[in-house]
Amino acid sequence: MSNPDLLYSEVEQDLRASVRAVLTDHCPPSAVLARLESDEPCDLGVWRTLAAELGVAGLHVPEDRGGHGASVRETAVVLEELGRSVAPVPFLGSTVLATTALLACDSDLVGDLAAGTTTAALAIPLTTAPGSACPTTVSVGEDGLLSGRVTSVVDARAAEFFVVPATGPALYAVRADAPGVTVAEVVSLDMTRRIADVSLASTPGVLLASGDRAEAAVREAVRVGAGLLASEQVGIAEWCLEETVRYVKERHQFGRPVGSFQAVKHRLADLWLELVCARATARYAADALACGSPDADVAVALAQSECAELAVRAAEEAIQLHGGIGMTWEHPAHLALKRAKIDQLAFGTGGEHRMTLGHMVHLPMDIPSLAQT
Amino acid sequence: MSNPDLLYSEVEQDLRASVRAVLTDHCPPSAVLARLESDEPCDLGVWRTLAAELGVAGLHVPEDRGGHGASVRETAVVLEELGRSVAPVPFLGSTVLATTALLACDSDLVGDLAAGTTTAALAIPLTTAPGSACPTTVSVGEDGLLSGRVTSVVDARAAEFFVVPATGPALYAVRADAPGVTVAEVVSLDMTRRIADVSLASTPGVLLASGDRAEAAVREAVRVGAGLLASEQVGIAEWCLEETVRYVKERHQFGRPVGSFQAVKHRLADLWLELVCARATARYAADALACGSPDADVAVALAQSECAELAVRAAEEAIQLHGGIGMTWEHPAHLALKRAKIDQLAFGTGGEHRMTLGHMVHLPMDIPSLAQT
Amino acid sequence: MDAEEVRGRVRDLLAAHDPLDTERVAFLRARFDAGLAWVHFPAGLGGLDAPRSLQPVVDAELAAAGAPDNDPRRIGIGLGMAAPTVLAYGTDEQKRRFLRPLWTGEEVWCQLFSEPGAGSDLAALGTRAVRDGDDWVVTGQKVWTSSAHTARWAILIARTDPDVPKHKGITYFVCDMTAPGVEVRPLRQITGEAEFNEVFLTEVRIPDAHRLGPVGAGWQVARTTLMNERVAIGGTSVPREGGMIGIVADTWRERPELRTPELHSRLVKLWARAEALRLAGVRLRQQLAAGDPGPEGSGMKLAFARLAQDLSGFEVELLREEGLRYDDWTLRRPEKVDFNGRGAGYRYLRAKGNSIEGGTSEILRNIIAERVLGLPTEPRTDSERAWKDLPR
Amino acid sequence: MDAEEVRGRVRDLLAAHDPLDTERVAFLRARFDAGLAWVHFPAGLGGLDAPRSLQPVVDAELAAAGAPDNDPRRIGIGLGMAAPTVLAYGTDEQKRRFLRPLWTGEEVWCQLFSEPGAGSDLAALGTRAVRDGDDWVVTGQKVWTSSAHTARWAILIARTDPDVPKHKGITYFVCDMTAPGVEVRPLRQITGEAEFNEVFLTEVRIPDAHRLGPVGAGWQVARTTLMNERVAIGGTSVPREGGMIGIVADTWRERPELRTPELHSRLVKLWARAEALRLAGVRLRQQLAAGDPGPEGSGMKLAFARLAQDLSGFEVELLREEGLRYDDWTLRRPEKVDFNGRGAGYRYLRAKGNSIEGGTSEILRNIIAERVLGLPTEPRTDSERAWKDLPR
Repeated sequence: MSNPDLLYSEVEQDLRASVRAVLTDHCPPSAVLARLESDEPCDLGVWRTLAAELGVAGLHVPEDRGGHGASVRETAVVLEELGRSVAPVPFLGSTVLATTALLACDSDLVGDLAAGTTTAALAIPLTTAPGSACPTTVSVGEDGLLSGRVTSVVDARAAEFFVVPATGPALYAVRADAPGVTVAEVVSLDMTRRIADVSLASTPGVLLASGDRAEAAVREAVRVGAGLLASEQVGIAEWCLEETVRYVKERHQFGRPVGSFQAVKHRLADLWLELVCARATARYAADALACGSPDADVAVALAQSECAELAVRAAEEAIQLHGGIGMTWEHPAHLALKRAKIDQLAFGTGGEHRMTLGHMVHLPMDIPSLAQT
Repeated sequence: MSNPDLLYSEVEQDLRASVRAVLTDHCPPSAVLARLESDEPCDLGVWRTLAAELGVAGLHVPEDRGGHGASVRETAVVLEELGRSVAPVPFLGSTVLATTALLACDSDLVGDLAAGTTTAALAIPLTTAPGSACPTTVSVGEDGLLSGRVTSVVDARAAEFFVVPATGPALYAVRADAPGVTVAEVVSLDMTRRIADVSLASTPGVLLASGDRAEAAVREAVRVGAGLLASEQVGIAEWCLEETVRYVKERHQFGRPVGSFQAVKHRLADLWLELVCARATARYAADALACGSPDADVAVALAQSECAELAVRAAEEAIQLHGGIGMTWEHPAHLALKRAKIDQLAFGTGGEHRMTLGHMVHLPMDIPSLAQT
Repeated sequence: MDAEEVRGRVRDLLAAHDPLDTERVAFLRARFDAGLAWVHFPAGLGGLDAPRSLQPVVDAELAAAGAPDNDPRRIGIGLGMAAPTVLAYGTDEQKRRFLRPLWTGEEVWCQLFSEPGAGSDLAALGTRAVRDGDDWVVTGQKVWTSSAHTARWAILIARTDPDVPKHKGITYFVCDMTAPGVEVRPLRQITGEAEFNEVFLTEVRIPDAHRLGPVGAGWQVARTTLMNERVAIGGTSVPREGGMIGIVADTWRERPELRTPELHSRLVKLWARAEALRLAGVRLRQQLAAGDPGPEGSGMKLAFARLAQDLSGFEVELLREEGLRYDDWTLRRPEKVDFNGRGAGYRYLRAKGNSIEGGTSEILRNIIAERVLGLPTEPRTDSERAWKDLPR
Repeated sequence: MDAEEVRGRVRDLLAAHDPLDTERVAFLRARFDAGLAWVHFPAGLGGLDAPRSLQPVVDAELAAAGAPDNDPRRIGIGLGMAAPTVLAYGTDEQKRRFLRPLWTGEEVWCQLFSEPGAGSDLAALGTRAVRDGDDWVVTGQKVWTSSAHTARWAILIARTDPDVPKHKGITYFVCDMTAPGVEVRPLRQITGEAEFNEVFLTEVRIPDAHRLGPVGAGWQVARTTLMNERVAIGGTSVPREGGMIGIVADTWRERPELRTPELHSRLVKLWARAEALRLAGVRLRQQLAAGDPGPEGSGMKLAFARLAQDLSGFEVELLREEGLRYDDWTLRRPEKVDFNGRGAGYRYLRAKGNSIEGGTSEILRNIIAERVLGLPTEPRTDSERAWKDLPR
């Protein structure tokens, strides 16, 4: 907390440039739009390039475990770029959630994920918030087989295996092609990051951790997920602001650029300023998680509080200031809106994070005057 | 609720015109400003004209009790005008609060108040909210004398007698010049409507009502106070909007009227629209109170929810859009700001009223997820 | 003409054409011919030259008798926009030809006004109409056209003179949607639906007899159309919790597990705003009824859009995990918007259009600022220059 | 020049002038003469032509030795605005005359820029300066002048040519506040205090030798002054809860009886905004330290003003009955603003000025939109016309 580094390092800037170049070339809005209603939710070609060639899947994995020995700061920078492009790749489910959980239980499976040769998903609802109880809708039978159902698992369709919290508590690895596994895709609000309901019926799994260790692994994955998602939200907001600025500079109405109208200018200036503040919180969260700061829980809750709603607001302003064109399916603005809206729900809403934040910074919610009523 | 009359009748419009004419002539901003630091908080000359000549003090008092037999709808119209001018007259304390309480306990004292020949104050803190427990900081001794202290009593300095809730519960009339009465004026944020702490020490009083009847009288006074204050808040907001529109039409910067800048125009348009909605709620509250509608409690809470914050916002926008001149003591904008801000606190804040409202319209606040923590 | 006389006409109509025995269109034609379509229209054109306030009397009597109506929501553009314009500017021949099938619903109308480059600044439109003998030859692209795929006729504005300032070189036409060169393509929206269409006009020939109003006077004619559009908005009365707030409030009541204190504060605030806006609408209608419309109407659409957006955004948040889902992305072509029959995600996305369609909220704020508050206009650079010289 | 060399100079100064033994002004003069006032200034003018980054070294060493400082908050306008401008545009004679007593605090400076008719549009100012022999004769009214009643000198801009466009007819002067014709009146604010003054100038004679920069170049000179004003803002580092949020959070913690669920939601939101803004400030200073200032600084004042206003408004609401009261309406003339030493009502009222003084929030939004986002300027009507012909 005393001396956080809130800047982007040169290495991080280089990483950003590489990721952006790949996404610009291979994942333009037209490609994302074309995939929306296809049966292949993820763009595995782009994912291979990012994960295997650029190595983004192993940034925060130590070198001796098959990764690049960087930190979640770098992972956060990748998320900013993924937020800008809403690229349909399983980064959140596999690299952020499953990898973090596996790292926390010292599993060897992390190596393949870090190399980008395998993808996994953490079988929890995407809306699970940091600090909430470990989901245990999957139970272990007397025969040691797993049964149960987990709803709203992100990036489930692309996963070759699942990291599954189960009663015990315990954490299992389950192959997606194991007997009894069903992955039922639901109609997602954000078709660039789909969710699915995962069911297990007497399915064999490999025990990864049990007891407190299993719980701690899931908790850490959710905390890192929430903290880093703020960077994706910053990326979304940044793209919305840039695109809108570009559009209102070009679009003429009443004989002048729409962006020369003062009300439009002031709204965009306000949005820019909110983005400046939100970015500082997202960087702070990434840095605090990377350093294992004692303030990391506060940093995560703060970042979600500020970034979740900003991304939604930025996308809503983008739609409005694009006028009719922003309401069309062909224009990518709605991709940002839908991503921003589901990100607002992911890992707890801004309001839920503020509730946690208030508790952590000693702003108690207990209301004596209500106790009487 | 089925058929509220939300318009201003012709009689009400005539009343408004008369009150506005008196206030324009006798109570311009310069006069209000000059009185701010004087030792005479109320302008008794203006008050006599309004109360005795125009009869505003007896509008909602039945004719057989010395009033004009109109209703609180008309009283609300007077409050709109008093909000516009922030005239320092004891209308709220005497005509709204004390008169309503006396009407509810059938006291003969109401006649003098209605005639405008006497003024009174209801000895409760101005921040008492509808539905809250009847304040009982004054106790009745075995000798029947009253002792205790009531803070933040509005219009106390001008009062010739007080209507005092006491333990029992009971309601007493106490002459301001009775033995043991001290009226200690405090430094008020709004110097046009000052408050004072009223202390009684073995003071004689006349019993007005006791038991449920006493409580009901105070409750009704607070409810009517809250409901009608919304009209004052509408008046404040209306004045702020009008003055600001006038100013930005005249004030030139960059070779054009400030009011031709789109950001300014849009903000004022938004404010106007909020005023349109707030006015509907204030009229609804006045009408519901006048008719004894079963929806009156909802109407009052709704009106306070919408009008309290609007008046503050309108005054804040007025200050900002007046630029430096609005920050000066000589300009009346700060009078509106201070009145709006204390009105926000009077009879409960908007937030408190929304809490009540949620309860009344069956939007429960009990949160099962919190019960566990 | 008073209410009693009008009731007499209704009785005569019902006597001659028993609604239970008469084919729907035949009944509607008879009703039109009896002057009971819109009583304030001229005799012979569906009306009786009677006060507009007598129309509800007719509607109520006919509804009570089980008579069919003309499904007004399906033909809203014809009824609300085309008809008053044809009446105000049409020739006798045009009025006779168009109004009857318009009103009976036999001919659906659409509106060809907006263009990709002319949205808020409608008068900047670039669709060209060039005179050729007795015809005009029209080429250009229109957008945001609802009902284009079912419409027989369109009201169309096009540029007939690019060498004069933009408001002065526009002419107003009735366009036959079945004419060669008219191509309609569905325009898909962010909801997945295609409520609207793009309409491409390629050398479409419109006879000069289908021109409405003088050459070059199209902007004034269009103002009549648009004024009638605005009047139509916000005119309906709803009970408390009658709108989107009712759905959200019910979810709150029925699903305690979704509640948090922060959401409670926000919900009650939204409830209060919804109720305040509803009361403002009640007050507006009371003003209208008292013959003193006031300027409040200008703001209703703006306030409704903001409320619908805030409410639907709140609803998705309230639902949490369920909010991640959508009901259906299938490309559909609905004839009417139904906010309440779909899921929260649909409401959220569709409500974004409320502040764009039919005049953006930015334009509405300009209108309030200038026409209601009397604030000065911005310096204009486009009013006096020839259309062809404007930057775009 | 490196840190070690600078430390040597400090040791020499301290050896020659023991701060515990030397009279305050004498010590400050000696420090100035030793080039340790502002090390990046030229030698002979209080500096050493050294990098600006060495100044903190000097300040720290001297503070450790118990040396007096020049009370920088009391003479902020001189240090922050007048000195850089005199350095950039003054003659050698002017620099020698003004900088030393300015820095030592023997002569206080104030700023005569704003006028009642020229606030945001400062270049529209109307105070006239007419040449008369070796003097200029100045007449006009200035406003929002802090320290005018204690100041010896003022930086002043006045109109020397009304026949050219407004930015071109302005000249920049140093005005003697003790000269005949200068009248200072306290300007009371809504807080009851008079932090500022109105200054009436009636045929005040300013020698041409006190002109800064060429005749007619006053606007460029003033930009130097204003740029330095903006740099000064938002540069200080505060700990978490270091600002107004700390006061409010402590009230919440200490007074449970004031709490409601709605206020809790709002308080935590404000806390998060305050902390986000604080972190944005930390990030900004890290960027500056890394030699890459970025545009973020433009927004800090704007965000701070909004936060201070929201927080102080919240605080009054939180206090309820106590919020009805004010601490003191007495007309006072404070030399510095102290937000935290007064009551909630004072904070609420004083914070209203944060979005007006030193550039309104509206002007700051224009600046962000144009200079940071690159959005186009609005059509201007006032840039090319002679000042005297402008509407006002």
